[in-house]
Amino acid sequence: METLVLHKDKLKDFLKALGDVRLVAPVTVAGKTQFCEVADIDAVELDLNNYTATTKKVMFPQTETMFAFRSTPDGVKVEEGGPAPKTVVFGIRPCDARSFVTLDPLFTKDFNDPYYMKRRAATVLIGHACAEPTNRCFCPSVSGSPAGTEGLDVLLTDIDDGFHVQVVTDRGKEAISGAKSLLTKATEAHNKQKQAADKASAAKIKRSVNLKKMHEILPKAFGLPEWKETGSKCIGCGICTYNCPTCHCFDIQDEGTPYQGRRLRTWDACMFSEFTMHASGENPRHDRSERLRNRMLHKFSYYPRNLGFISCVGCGRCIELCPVNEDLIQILNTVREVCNE
Amino acid sequence: MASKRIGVYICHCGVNIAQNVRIDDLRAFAAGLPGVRVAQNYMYMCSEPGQEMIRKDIAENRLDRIVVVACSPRMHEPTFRNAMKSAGLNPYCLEMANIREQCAWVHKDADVATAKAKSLLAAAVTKVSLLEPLEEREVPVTKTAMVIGGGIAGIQAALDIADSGFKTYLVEKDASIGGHMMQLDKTFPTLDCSACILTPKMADIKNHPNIELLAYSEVTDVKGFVGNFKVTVKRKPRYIDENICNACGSCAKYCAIAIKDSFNAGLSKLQALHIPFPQAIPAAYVIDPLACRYTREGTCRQCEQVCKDLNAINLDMQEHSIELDVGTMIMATGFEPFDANRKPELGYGRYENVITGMEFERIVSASGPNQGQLLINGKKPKEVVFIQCVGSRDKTVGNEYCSRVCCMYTAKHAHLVREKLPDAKITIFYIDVRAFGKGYEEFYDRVKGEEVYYRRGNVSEVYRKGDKLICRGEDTLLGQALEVPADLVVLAVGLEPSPGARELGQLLKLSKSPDGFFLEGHPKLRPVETGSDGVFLAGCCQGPKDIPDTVAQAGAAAAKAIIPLAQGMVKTETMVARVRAEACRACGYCVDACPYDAIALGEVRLGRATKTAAVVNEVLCKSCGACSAVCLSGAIQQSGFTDDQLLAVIGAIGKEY
Amino acid sequence: MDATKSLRAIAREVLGREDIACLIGYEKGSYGFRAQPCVLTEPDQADRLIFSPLCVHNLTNYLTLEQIGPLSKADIGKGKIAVVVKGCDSRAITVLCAENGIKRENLYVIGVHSPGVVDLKKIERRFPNAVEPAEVSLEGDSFTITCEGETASVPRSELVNAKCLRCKNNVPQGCDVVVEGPEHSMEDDFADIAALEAKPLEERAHMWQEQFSSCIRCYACRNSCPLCYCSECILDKLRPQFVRRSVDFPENLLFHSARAFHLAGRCIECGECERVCPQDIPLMVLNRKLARDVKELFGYEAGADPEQKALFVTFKPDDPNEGIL
Amino acid sequence: MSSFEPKIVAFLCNWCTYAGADLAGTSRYQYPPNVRVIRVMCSSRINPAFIINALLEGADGVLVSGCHPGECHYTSGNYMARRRLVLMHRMLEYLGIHPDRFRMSWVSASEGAKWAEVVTEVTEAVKVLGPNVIKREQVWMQQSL
Repeated sequence: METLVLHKDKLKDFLKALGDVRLVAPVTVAGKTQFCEVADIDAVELDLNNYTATTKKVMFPQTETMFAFRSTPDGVKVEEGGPAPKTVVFGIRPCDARSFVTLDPLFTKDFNDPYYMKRRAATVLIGHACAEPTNRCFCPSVSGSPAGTEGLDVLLTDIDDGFHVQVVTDRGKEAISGAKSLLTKATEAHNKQKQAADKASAAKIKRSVNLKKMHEILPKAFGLPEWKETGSKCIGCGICTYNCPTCHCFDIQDEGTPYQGRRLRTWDACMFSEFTMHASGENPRHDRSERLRNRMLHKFSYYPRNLGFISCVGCGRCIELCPVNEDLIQILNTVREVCNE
Repeated sequence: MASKRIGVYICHCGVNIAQNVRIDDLRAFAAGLPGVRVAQNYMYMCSEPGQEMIRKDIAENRLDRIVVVACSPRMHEPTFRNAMKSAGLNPYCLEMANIREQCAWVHKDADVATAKAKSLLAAAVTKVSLLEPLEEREVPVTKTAMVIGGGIAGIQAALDIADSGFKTYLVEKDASIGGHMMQLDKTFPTLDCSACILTPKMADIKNHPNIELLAYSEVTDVKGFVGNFKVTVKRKPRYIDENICNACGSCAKYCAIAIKDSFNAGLSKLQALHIPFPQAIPAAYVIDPLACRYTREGTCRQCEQVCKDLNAINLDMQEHSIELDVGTMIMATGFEPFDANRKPELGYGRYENVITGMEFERIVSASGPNQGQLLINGKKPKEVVFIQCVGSRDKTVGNEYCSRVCCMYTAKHAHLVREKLPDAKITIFYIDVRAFGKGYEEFYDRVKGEEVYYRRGNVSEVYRKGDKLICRGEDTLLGQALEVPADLVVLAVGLEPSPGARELGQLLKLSKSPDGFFLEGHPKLRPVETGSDGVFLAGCCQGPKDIPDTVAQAGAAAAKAIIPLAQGMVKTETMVARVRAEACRACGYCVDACPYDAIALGEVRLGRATKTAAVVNEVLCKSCGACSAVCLSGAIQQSGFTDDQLLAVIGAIGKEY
Repeated sequence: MDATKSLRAIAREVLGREDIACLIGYEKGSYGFRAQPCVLTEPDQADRLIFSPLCVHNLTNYLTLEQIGPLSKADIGKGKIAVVVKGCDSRAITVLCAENGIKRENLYVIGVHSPGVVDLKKIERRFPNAVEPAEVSLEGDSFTITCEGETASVPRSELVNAKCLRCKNNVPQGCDVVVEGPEHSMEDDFADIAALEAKPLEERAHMWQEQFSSCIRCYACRNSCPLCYCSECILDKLRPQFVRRSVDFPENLLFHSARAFHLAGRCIECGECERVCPQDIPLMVLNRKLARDVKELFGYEAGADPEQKALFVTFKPDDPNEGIL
Repeated sequence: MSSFEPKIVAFLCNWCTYAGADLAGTSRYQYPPNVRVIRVMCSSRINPAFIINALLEGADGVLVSGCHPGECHYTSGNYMARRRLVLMHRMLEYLGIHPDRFRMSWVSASEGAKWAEVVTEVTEAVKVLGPNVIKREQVWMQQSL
């Protein structure tokens, strides 16, 4: 598709030209960079390495009211959420964009999840290639790239005077159509700059993991004593799962009183002991190492076998944020080593 | 959880509720609430037909939860529980919404009161659906009573209980029973000799087969609950075995150490080895260890030598404690006269001819230091002034209350002065004269007729001028300043709670009213009961009283204390704390927080394993819920007030309906 | 490096003993500036141990877990657990023992006089590209940092964890053996707390609303806390449900305030909750506020005295009546 | 502001303040209808989290009232409650919740008039503050976006 160029100075005009949409972009709130609905375009920040918070919540909010109910003299009244607003996510990283590609089959294969789907359909993703991948990034190991376009509608890459704009899909083209006057056609020189930038950033990624046949190795490693040692360090929090762009487990709850309340769904995490707790009091995943093992197997064995994708996009957030240095790369490398594969 | 079948009953309370709350609105609202099968209203739900309505619906509609929307649960909760019980329903599946005291009576606007009633009703329905049936338990009663305090109140109460056939312990802190009444000379208005009417009762105590007198002893700890108290009594060493001593008095002749005679209000001396007063019960001598040369310095032991044959004296006697099981207890700890030093402007302590009413009693008593002669510094006073309300009705000393006896004892004193000194000039300063008892007004009238000058007004100062005291005040009837000279000033000191009773009250978990005296269960309807089941009040520990009122109240307290003993069983608390051992982390917070030592850590079985967890002694638990709030994991929960139930109520009560 | 050497010697001795089941310590991490907790059971593993300013974790957190390294629930209790503690960490043991969370006789406490640990977020911002395991030591008033083949020296104050700048006492209490080093102690002046209190109420409300709204309720603060160890957390339960599963400002406010309150008089200010928070919520600004007030109002200090009863099960009749009508 | 009628949730101990409120009723003292009473046996039953829960569930103000110090039916329950709640009060203010939104009082069984005064004072103060903004339901439907 088209390749265009946006001058640095025109970025704000470009964002304004996206029209009457809900704009979600990185802004600083309470001292932290978050992907949030943007009220003030001046607040948008694009110069950070990577973002702690994932953009998963745009399609799959942490808390979602499915419907609310109220008992009235005329019976119970039920109120459902309306359609998703037209949304543009601006500045999303290629790994995060790619995460939706891996999530799509989950929410559509056996059953079309209306909540995810309505947002997915209403959202355009304008990505921003990573110029400075971090010391825990490993997207190439999971077939990604700091400049990958999978899942994106438009990709911006930093070049000398501004941004190289690669239109990936028709939806992308449509979304930026209002900004036509701000964009110029990319020249060969621009495209070369973009290629150089991609190459440079790819070269900065130092960490890697060999995932060859990992979906077959892991089940064999199920009984290894090493899980106990690695897993017992885990403190059972939800940092890795909640910050993971591809983790997608949820819980459904009714909240309120018998007179009024709502049904909602919230994120849940397989690292919590309650996750598998049975009503009887029995918990089939007895301890933290079994839970950690499950997460590894789910991402690198069960999910790929069932849905065709590794459930990891190599963003490395789980590695960076883990309070006790549980390191997915180290764990998988150890598994391969111990299994002599 | 099977859905509940709730019945809602709205009471009109005549017009009390109905005039401010729209009953029909409320009933329609109730009928629409989740789980409500029946919603009815009636003129008086507490009446027999009202209760019958509930019983009938329980039977016909298989109701399993009842909400009564009426008055305070403090009023009629037992009524409706009984109604439910008789209909075969667990009485604890009841919740009351208090729309009378909290709605109809305090909010005039019917819209507002009805709206509020709806949220109270909705909260009650929410809570009732979460209530669980609870089991009532009974435990056997130790058929023994204890009376603390050996004044006239304690003596009377002990005799009454013992006469009904129950063993009674009478605990007295001093070496003899008798209390303040024993110190009085005459009693108003009949002028009986106080000792003459008291000593026969004291002898009865000594001789009663059902009474065990523990004199010179103090209660130091109380554990348990009604029917099953465990009381620790400290027996102070008297150094003379009261069971052997025949009160011959030979030993006392050899004791050279003099101490103040507290029985004579410190106006005379006696020996460190002494009998408190001649008619003392137990009729035995006692040694004051703070004064005795042997106990202080380790030498002497002369008395022991004197009593060699009888061998009643044992100077090595040690303090020891005994533990007694009792079913009920009566507090009869009496009063302490107001300390006149706290009113320095009246000259007490500074001038020796300013004395208190109690000192006056001893001076005029035939058994007193002067053998009944009214002499001050060896001379007969010519002018005597009485000042009433010293330490009573006086906010400056923190006593707002009337001590109830001072008006009458002052009248009695004036009469005694007149009897002994026909020519003396007698003036009484008063604020009001309260002569409310039988024969009191007549007595007051009589005293007034004996040339006793009643001057209405406070004395602001007593000072010395030459050899006279001058009482300066104001006659508020005449509106003029007044200075009355006196040779003797008698301060009619009021009554204050006995300081030693304070700790005891805490042991027994008794509340105090603002005046510092113990608080009765209800000012009208439970005048001798307390907030602690099985503990009753007699005499001045509940408030100032004269002797007839004290004796009457002691009898009432005895009757109340006998009830559980006669019944033989008492009900224990039902809404007790329960522990879910799985969640308990055995930190022991609840153990420390429980005011009743009802919780301990113990090993409990959980499936096949055992685990250390909190264990509640349901008999000791008093259902305060303190444990439930300090438990971090929510493992311990007060039945009927669980986190789950209270959170649901919070949710329901905060909403608009 | 001396601490590391001493620690290894102690570990070799301790792990050879019959009565010791395992040792919880620190070892080299997987990349960059990370160190990680480890559980050793054999004397020949002793050389894995390290101690450096990268040893940020409070290892006492593991003492109450259902599984410690290779030891399962059934194995724990068969022998003593040796644990490496810094000054702040050691106070957690005092509180845990006082409330029966652990039994002191089941522990072998190895104390280290820590000169201060780094703030990982700060050091990683300064040296963002560290992939190979870096080394950090404290020499005088500066950290010496060896990272990706280069050595740098940075003043201690620039990279040290803020909690170490107000360290009450770096001498661990109640230890069986101590690796000694320089001692320091000071009084927290709570100046930051007072400054926040001095701000208008609306400003504080706004600040906490922003902070708590950003919370994703990953429970890392709770799970990293050595004193949050209930086998069933009341804030997880559905019956009774204090905190709902919705993740939003009201629930998060309730969660964090309830947690802070559960820690009142218990929090020993190791700062783990704040360190691990992926959203950088200043949780210690709340916990320390309570610690200061508890001291001011009730003269009570968490972990100060092994014999003291819990804050909320004791009282004085003359406790302040502040604000009561 | 004048049309705002706050909702005050009050936790009362059975023995003192609940009885005092009953006495206020018996004595026909009129007081603002904004208060909704939840009865507990002792103020020591109040889990501090109830206070915030009440605010989240719709209360604009919360009141906890028990026996005067030294007069607890259970001897020491109110002392324990006081420790917790005084600290809670400080913490809530620190978190930006106005101190008038959560109050404590000691009202004895004989202080019907004081109960009416306390309710009036608390209600008036919350009226001035306006509605509490941390109620749960306010965020519900936003979360369906």
